[in-house]
Amino acid sequence: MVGETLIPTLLTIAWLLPLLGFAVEMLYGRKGERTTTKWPAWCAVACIGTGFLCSLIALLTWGQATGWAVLESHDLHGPDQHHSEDDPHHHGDSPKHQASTNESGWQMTALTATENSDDAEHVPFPSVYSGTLYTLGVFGSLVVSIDYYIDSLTLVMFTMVTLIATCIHLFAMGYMSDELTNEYVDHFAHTSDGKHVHRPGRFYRFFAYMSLFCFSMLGLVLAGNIFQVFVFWELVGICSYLLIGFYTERKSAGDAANKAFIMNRIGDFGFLIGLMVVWTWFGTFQFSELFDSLPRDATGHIVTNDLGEVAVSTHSGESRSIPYSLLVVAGLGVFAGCIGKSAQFPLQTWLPDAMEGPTPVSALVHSATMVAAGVYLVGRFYPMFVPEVLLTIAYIGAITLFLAATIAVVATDIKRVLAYSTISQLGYMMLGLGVFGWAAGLFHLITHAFFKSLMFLCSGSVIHGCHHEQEMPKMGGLMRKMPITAGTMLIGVIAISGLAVPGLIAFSGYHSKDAIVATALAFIQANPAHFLLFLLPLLTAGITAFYMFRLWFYTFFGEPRDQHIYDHAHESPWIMTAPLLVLAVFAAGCAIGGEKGMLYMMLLGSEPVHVANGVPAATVGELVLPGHSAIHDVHAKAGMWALLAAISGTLLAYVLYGTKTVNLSDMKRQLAGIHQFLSEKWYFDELYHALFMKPVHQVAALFAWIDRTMIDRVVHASAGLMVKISKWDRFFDETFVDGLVNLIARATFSSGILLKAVQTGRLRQYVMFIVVGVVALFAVLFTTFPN
Amino acid sequence: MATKRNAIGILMGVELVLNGANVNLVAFSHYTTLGIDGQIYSLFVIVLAAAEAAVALAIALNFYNNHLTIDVDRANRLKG
Amino acid sequence: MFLTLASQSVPELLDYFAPQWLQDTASEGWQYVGAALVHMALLFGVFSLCPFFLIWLERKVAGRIQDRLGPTRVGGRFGWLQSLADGIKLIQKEDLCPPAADSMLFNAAPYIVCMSSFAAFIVLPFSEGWVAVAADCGLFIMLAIMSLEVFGIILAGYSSASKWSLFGGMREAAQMVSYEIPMAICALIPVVAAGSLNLGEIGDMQSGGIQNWFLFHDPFTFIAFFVYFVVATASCKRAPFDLAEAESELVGGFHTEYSGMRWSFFFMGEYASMFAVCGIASILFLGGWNTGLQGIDEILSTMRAGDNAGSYLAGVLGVGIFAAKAAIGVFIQVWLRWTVPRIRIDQVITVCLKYLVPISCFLFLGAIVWPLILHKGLGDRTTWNEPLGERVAEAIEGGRTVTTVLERDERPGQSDAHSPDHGPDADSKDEDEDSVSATQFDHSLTLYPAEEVSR
Amino acid sequence: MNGDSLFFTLFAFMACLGAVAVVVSQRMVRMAFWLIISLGSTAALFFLIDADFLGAAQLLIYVGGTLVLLVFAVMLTSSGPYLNIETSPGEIVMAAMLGLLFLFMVVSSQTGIDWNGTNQQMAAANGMTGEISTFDSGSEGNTLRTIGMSLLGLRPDRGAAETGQLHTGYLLPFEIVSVHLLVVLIGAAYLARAKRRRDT
Repeated sequence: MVGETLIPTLLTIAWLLPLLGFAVEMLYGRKGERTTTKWPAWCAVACIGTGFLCSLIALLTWGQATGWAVLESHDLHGPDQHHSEDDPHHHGDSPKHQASTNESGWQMTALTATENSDDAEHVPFPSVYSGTLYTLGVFGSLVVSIDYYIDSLTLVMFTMVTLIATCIHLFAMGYMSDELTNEYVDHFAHTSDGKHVHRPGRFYRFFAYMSLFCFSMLGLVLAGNIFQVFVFWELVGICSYLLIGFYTERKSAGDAANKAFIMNRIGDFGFLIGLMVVWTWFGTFQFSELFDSLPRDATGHIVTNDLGEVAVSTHSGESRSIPYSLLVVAGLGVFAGCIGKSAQFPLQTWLPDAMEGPTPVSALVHSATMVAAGVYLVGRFYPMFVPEVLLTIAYIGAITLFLAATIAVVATDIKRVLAYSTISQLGYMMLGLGVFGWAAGLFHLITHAFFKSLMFLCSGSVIHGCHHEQEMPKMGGLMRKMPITAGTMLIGVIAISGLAVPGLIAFSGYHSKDAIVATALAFIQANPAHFLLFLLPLLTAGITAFYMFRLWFYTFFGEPRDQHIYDHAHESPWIMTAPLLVLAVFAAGCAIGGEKGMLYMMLLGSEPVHVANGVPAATVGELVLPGHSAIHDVHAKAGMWALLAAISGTLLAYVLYGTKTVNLSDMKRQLAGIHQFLSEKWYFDELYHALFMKPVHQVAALFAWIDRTMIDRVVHASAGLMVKISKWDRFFDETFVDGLVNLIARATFSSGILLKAVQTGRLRQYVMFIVVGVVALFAVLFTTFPN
Repeated sequence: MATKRNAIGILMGVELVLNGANVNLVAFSHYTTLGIDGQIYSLFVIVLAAAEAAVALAIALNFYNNHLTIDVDRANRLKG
Repeated sequence: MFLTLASQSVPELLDYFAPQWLQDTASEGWQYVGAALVHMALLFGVFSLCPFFLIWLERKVAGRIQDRLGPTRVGGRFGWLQSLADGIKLIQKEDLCPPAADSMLFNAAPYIVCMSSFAAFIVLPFSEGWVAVAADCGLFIMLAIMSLEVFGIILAGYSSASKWSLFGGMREAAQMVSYEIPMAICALIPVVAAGSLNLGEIGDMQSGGIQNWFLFHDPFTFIAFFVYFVVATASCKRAPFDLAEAESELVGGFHTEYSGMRWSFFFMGEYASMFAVCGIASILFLGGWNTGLQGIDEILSTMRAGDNAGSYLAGVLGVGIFAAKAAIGVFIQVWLRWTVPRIRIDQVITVCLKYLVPISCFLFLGAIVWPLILHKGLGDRTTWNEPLGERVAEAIEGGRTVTTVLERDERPGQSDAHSPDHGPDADSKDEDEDSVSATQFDHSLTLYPAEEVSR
Repeated sequence: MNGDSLFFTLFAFMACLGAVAVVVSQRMVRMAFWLIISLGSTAALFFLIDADFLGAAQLLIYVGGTLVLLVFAVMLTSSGPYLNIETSPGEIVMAAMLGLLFLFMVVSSQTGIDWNGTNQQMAAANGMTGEISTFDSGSEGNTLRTIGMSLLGLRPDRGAAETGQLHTGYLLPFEIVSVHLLVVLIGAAYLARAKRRRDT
């Protein structure tokens, strides 16, 4: 099969090219010279662009190799599935079905033939390629290797990441062009005497970091084992650290970088715990082995024995019983990492601060790479999550999406609005994943990546055009000055708001958000106790539309608020607008067809088997997880609700910001409490300050006091004692020890003087000594052993 | 070796001694079951003697450069 | 090996030359002495003529090159007895020794030079099988013996107690020690191609046409021949490398203080070694005693195989061809001497160490790699598996290596009496027995025969 | 007395004579001359004993190489003509006595050992019936190829034909010696390079 070798090869090339680019860009050229050349940028673009081409070819090859079975099999999916769900006999009695579900709980074989339509129905993922690229080391039974695990999700992610990254790279070439100098003046950083910081441009360094970032993200997506994911996870973290803190001279940038890094560490600590549990109990890191090992019955429940333990057979053939609680711990641990990376409640505070980096970085971090990594991992690790964990994920997502959306309503910095919207949308994804909408969550991940990168680039274009002004209240009416930016931004805004004319025209955000809301509705219908999981996203759909249109109206609509800025604003050069157009096309059209569309079907092709049918309530969890059919039932209803919410939010925004019928400052005064509460981001930073930092400071002060007063005193006292002891010791040394040594030395010396006489310095005598010695030796020999 | 004060003379003595050993090696190997082992040993001895001669001559030249003589009795700085 | 001379050639010679009473009465040892003396006399007689001819040749050639006639008077039109006349004159001259000289070394030096040049002919084959000692490492022995010559020259230069001589000796030492390296390496290149150091075998391999000459064996031997010729010229201290003599600077160089017969010994040695190196060149590269014409070579080898006057005639022809080739080489050396100006000593050393040594090393490596490349590239039988491979296999089997000596032994004409015993029963002979005949000589020299040990 | 013993006597005598003359002679170049006589005679002894390759090597390396080097060094280091550094007579007497003592020791060990018995023991230990040399170089012509193959790691003289098994040869020592030679020559070249003479 051509795909078996070609696809991993192509993806490996696409993955490694940015690393090569990183090396070349870092090492390129002489000092002085490399700050002023665009060469590194072209190099980076070439690397990631080639990567995109490779990914695209791999995707097409994959489709060719599987005969696009994904798309076809899922065409039957909805109604057929529905039918089989309705008929429990058919479902339960089909031995074939059971066998295929049990054996191939998450099919790992290189290729599963899908010629049999019966199989195709139940095994919706036609092919998975997994294998090992390179074994790094074997420590006992622990094998650390670079693996790949390629299914349709991987391919879609690869294509999406490389495409967006290519656009962002191109955009950044325009955006970062003012770094192309030996004397860059940073207006936001000041030296101690109050002057602006002058430094050589860091154009090449920016692109080197970007390349490394892409390499890390692609490695994470390609990774075939959880340990490798962790490694690239951390690499992504360090790259984001480097890029957020790109303007190192600015204190705010440094702080933001530190914050992002530290927040991520908190999450990664949980991740490590999860890793330990996985390694200790499953004995392997490989996805292909891990997903096999968890037994599920026909209904999708994890099989437990009487003691509540899960019997698994590890890859080495050993059978083990894992306490169910440990599965929860493992799942929560890994999810903790995702919380950190995807900026979920309660670790969401780093993300808005990460706006300190250059805007292309924000675009990359917020759409395709860093934050997507968390969602991607949840999706990838999905078969290992037990219902309790999923519920946690859903609640965390719900809280996050609501929280962030409310903050976004009052934010005035254009990038911050987008940042909060990112958090909010990530919350949507997590929620979708948590309520058993595997494909819905990842669908939203992909569509969000497109329109969010589009919007960030648009905002970057605005900032670039307005000479690094980011405050929305100073903008307005820019539509006339930068029509392309405004238009593409509007597409992004419509997409994220989920506005559509159902059945006629719908941008990508509408479809994905619809899917999530529908899943949530199906979920609360099955579990009415968790009604918040539907209400919050529905409400937030309205809020989202509100604050997004608020942003657009603020920025592009109406009359200019700051004439000075308006006068100097200009449309960005083609190298920045071209990516906008490309991304706008994708933001609008990538989800064409909705749940019958190609993208969704591709994603569905990688869905874990037990998801499709849903999981009925069991004795343990008492949680019903809706299957596709249940979701399908409520889809239309949920879609209407969501569309209504979005339209109302849009109208509200138009009324408040598009027309001048409402005095905004009055409103602000009237709602001062809420406004204050929201614009202080629900006081999370203060809360963390009070909860963590202050106690630490106080404890530290206490310890410092203990140090100074008690320990130092003891140390001083012992020092004095030591001085006394050593004085005595010196006396002992000088008299007894030295005396002995000197005695030996004198004896050696005098014997040396005696022996010196033999060393005459005459070679001939030495020769004679040798002869005498030999003769004497032989004499002894002869007398001792006569014959 | 024992009668020469000239460094090169000593070297010649060394060569003679090695040569005597070679004769013994070859002769004994020829008249016993050793085959050609003796010849190979003496081949090694010859080669090593050549190497030794090269180094020794270099040392002698150095010595001459430093002391303007080649009398080894003058090389007594390390005398006890 | 030394006594192969005695065991192979001497008995024949004894048959021819020694009076019957000597064969009857003298003990074996004295017979050998006698044979050796006869050999020495013959050798010296023959090879004294060689320098005589060559000196005459040089003078004639020099004269022609300089648009003169050269010697014309002694011995007819071409002055071909000029050398003899010179020789008579030199023998008559007084043998002088400077008072400050180290007389012993001064007297001994010419003999060393002369002896080493002439002794080299022991292992030089003149035609197939026409060799005093057909040693397996003939080329090696030859180079070794010829390397002694330099010592005589150094001694001559040093013991003369003259600064000219000393300069000459020093230069000679420096030059010879350097040039021996490329010379040996270049001589080894055809050896690599042949897989043997035996000059007779090397010569035999080149029979059957000019394409078989090692000169045309591969590109490396082709270049190596010219390098060898240059180096050989230098090692004979011929112009343009005659720094040791350098008449215009050093009067006469190392032989400034010499006169008479001792002086002429140097020149006999020089011409003999010229002939010797050119002989080596002709054997190693130019087919030795083979004509280079395929048909004639085949006829000659058929003639050699027989045991009659024809084989003898073929041998004589071979000698003629060989001598002609060597003489052409000498002629070219003479030609060079009168054409090319002398170069400085530093240039001489530079040419050797900076150019010739690296070139010859490269050629050597190339000659080694070449058959491998051919073998890999063509997959054909090449020199790699043809001569060398077969011989190695044979030797591992413990079989006797085929040498010309043994081949000649088995010729029916030379009866069993002449050949040593190879069989295992040879071990049973007791050395002390007086009955060992002069022609039956046991080379195994076993001290402890089988019966004695088992007793 | 046959030819072998005749020539052996001749060359052995010359070798001893040369050696004694080296010791007795005080002039360096004469010493070198006598050394040539001695070493050349030894080479002839090697030829006599069918070690022709060894003899040629002896001639080429010792006489053609080492001794020329020696004389070269003599010329480079002599501060006057016919350099002569006398040794005190007492030392000569001492050395002579020691030399005689050494000679006595060698001779006594030579006469004191039962060669015949030793050889039989060796033969027995090697599992041989009393055949002295399995490789009969005299009848097989030459030692060149055997030595060469031994240096390459094969031992055709050790009955490879009978057992079909190759004995280990001298490849490793050969390599070691080669590297050693290279190192030594580089070192010697470094030591002997032209330096500015220190003014003392």
